[in-house]
Amino acid sequence: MATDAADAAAPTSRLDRLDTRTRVIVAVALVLTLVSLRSWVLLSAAIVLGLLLTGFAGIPARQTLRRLLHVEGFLLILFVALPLTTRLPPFLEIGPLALSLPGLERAVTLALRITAAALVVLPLISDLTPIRLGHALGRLGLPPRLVQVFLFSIRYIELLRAEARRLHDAMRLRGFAPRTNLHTLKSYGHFIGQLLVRAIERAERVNEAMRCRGFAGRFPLVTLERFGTADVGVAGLTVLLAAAALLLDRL
Amino acid sequence: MTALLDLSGIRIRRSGRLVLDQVDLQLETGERLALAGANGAGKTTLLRTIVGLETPEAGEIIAFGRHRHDEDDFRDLRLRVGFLFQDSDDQLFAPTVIEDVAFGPLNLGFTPSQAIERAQAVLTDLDLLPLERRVTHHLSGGEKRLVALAGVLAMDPDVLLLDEPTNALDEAHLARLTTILAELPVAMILVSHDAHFLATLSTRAVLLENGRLMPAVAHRHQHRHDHVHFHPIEETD
Amino acid sequence: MTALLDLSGIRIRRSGRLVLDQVDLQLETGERLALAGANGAGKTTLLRTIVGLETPEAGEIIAFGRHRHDEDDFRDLRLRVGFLFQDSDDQLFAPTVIEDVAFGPLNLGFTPSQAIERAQAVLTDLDLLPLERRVTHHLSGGEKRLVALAGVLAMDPDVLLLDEPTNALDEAHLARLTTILAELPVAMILVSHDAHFLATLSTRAVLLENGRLMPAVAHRHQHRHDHVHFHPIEETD
Amino acid sequence: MAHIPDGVLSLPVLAAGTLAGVGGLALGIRRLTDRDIPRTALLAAVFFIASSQAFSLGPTSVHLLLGGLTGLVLGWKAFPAIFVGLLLQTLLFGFGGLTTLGVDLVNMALPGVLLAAVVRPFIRVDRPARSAAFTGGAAALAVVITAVLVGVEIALSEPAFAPALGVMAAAYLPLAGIEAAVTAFVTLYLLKVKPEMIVAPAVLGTAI
Ligand SMILES: Nc1ncnc2c1ncn2[C@@H]1O[C@H](COP(=O)(O)OP(=O)(O)OP(=O)(O)O)[C@@H](O)[C@H]1O
Ligand SMILES: Nc1ncnc2c1ncn2[C@@H]1O[C@H](COP(=O)(O)OP(=O)(O)OP(=O)(O)O)[C@@H](O)[C@H]1O
Ligand SMILES: [Mg+2]
Ligand SMILES: [Mg+2]
Repeated sequence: MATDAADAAAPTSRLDRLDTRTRVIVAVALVLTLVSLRSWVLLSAAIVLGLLLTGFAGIPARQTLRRLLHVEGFLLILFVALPLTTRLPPFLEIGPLALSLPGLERAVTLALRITAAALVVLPLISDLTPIRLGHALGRLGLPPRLVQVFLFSIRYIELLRAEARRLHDAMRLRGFAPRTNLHTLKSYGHFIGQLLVRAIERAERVNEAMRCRGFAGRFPLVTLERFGTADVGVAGLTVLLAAAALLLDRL
Repeated sequence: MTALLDLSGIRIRRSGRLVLDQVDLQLETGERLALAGANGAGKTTLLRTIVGLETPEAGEIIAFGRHRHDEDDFRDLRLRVGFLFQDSDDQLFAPTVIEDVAFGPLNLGFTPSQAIERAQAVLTDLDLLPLERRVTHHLSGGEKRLVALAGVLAMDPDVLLLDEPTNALDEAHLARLTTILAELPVAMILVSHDAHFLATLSTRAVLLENGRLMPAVAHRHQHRHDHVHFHPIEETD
Repeated sequence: MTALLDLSGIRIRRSGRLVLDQVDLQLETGERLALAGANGAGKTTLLRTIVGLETPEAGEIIAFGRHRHDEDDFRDLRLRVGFLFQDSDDQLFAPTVIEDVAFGPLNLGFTPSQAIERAQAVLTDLDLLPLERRVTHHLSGGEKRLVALAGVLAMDPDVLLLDEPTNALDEAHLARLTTILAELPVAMILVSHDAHFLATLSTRAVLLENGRLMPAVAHRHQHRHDHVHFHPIEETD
Repeated sequence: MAHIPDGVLSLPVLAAGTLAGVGGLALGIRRLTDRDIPRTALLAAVFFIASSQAFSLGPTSVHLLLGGLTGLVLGWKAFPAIFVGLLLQTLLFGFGGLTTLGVDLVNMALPGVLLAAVVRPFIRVDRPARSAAFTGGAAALAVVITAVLVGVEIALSEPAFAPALGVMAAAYLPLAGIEAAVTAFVTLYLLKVKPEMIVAPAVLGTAI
């Protein structure tokens, strides 16, 4: 009965056969490998691998694109500023701006690396539901209290959104429209404060109601997942890939 | 004289289910309309539609002689229609009673001191002035209900929508609320499961059933009936 | 035969104010005790104390023959005492109705399929089976109330604490609830502002006033009174 | 912008950050009792929702970090709360990275926790204006320190970036202003309604 609205809505991926723990650990291992790579060829190969994996997992292209856009957004500021401002030898000078070749080179490396990392991580974890991840974290040995906080906060997100919606309705009904004045700022302050207080009290009462129905403070972490042959295979493959990539990179 | 509110052919679906179907509703000046209906009939949904919190699939809303379609229209409408929520906790959000009641007038463009003055006037009318400095969050259920009503009345609305105003009120508070509402010269729609409260106040009634709204009458069975109070045993005769 | 619940000398302070002072309360097998009192009198606080959600400054709680002090004692107690909260939104937290009702049985150690079966049986009893797959936070106010009650009854409690169970219920559901409760062979404490509901069901009454609990009787004024229903106009004679 | 994606930081920086993050988490979890779980989880949810709701500010859009507020309400327990919030963001939105979780956690939790500890003794129910000024200032400073931490970490990983970081840090200043205002008003609200949420118990005792 560990189902959840979020769980029910989750698409199933072909990677579902793997234990969630394997997926998390493989993702971390692959990213750590990528961070150590400098060769553009290897990084490009990793991007191709990531794309293949994304295809295999059946992740819609739109989702992939959205994810990449977000990551590259981070890069954009650096990318614009970097080749222009770095103190490395200049490559091209336009007035006060000096475009430097090594700067550009590093920026490209970084772009490749970030893209590859995003593409590798996406198929491995993006379709995991929060509840599943919570259970996997518990089985990976994270402290039970931390796992409890994680599982509870998933439930509270919807609760909080509903409270926020109702409060916002109430404000609109009394003619509130945001403007740039003190009344607006103050109203938002009250809104957030009220939301916090209400939500905390609500959360505590929900927790009490659960305890009143025999809840002993622990979600049973039942799962049907097993660490099976597929997991051993994938883990082995990951180690081989990482070792090979690191070796080739040093050549 | 046209109706204050005129809804026609309203159809609303909520999470896929048809809740209101072909609903027509008029509210005239000075009317106190009882809106009856079973649990889940769609009474709250209908009130929310009037102030533009729900978007109908079909139908027309005319209020104060103007068609209302988009958020801008409804923003204007909400300045003249006061809505008391089914749950007062959803409605009160300023830290103190006086700030909460003054919130509406501030949105109407009153200066802070005018808004406070207006709020105090309303609190005085409702006999709530002693609560002025209290923290809204620490009021009892009945007090919250009355303060929420004050917040709505402070905007001097032309129409009141009251969603189960009697919920959780004890007998003394209930009597007080009934008196206040009976004296207000404002058109209103009353939702309540307390048939007696509705019959006492309303000038006309409609019943919501199977997504349809139909005219209704309060059907009174005149019969012997007990009126029950609880008294400590010592006090009993 | 000892009392199921036996509270003595309970004193509770909430945010500094003394809410309950020297409260004694017994509940015997088969009793249906009405707990009356004005808004803010401390009725909810008293029920919360019984299940260990409030910690008294002074006093003793004995339940089912055992002293109850710490969280462990109360955890055990809560498996036998069902508490219907005043606000159903606090009580419903599983995504769908059936999951919510099955939550208690699961905590009692039922297997998932037994729990579902038990939940369905209770929903059938309350005539709520059509709601089974609905999302709990999309229910109407009255529907939420009934589903919350189903969740409590699914645990097959020995004692029921019902905090304003009639709130937001329409007349049909109110009648149904009254019948169900009248037939349940379980001791219960009933809080409600509906004096009539209390008088109909209860076998004994107490009144909470100024932090003190005193025995009370339902005082009935026999007088002519209307019983009001709303009917569509077509159906009226 | 405070979320660093996978692949930017070098291994030594990642290792140091992760270690510090785990340390903070351990401290926070040690203080986490059964009763604290709902409150902590709720602030994790607040943190998550605040950061998923970007509002536009001039040409760019920003979202609140709420590090200062979280630190005020939770103290060291802000670490588990923010960790959970970050984990959910990675999972549901793809904000930030998986390997950078520890670093991001330190960036967002540490300034708030430390500054809150500094200003908490000055928060008093009977001095609302002063208290709000302190918490607002702490919130703004927490944002700036977060920005500086992000900058230093990137510069250590990729020295070539160092000069670009001034530009980035400047982008945080408006956000610092907004966080200060919001935190100050929330402080005023909480002092009136539920002071025990942000006032040190000893101070509360003397003030009431
Ligand atoms: N937020 C929501 N999302 C989806 N469906 C909803 C939502 N709220 C209510 N509903 C559904 O819409 C229908 C009408 O609900 P509404 O709240 O309008 O009823 P009501 O007449 O006010 O009932 P009550 O007397 O119990 O308050 C119900 O079937 C309910 O399940
Ligand atoms: N969470 C809280 N924190 C502090 N004080 C509270 C809290 N809840 C209630 N109180 C106070 O405790 C007193 C008793 O409240 P309680 O909710 O027990 O009353 P009640 O008899 O159930 O009233 P009602 O009929 O309105 O539900 C009230 O004065 C109230 O202001
Ligand atoms: Mg309703
Ligand atoms: Mg109560």
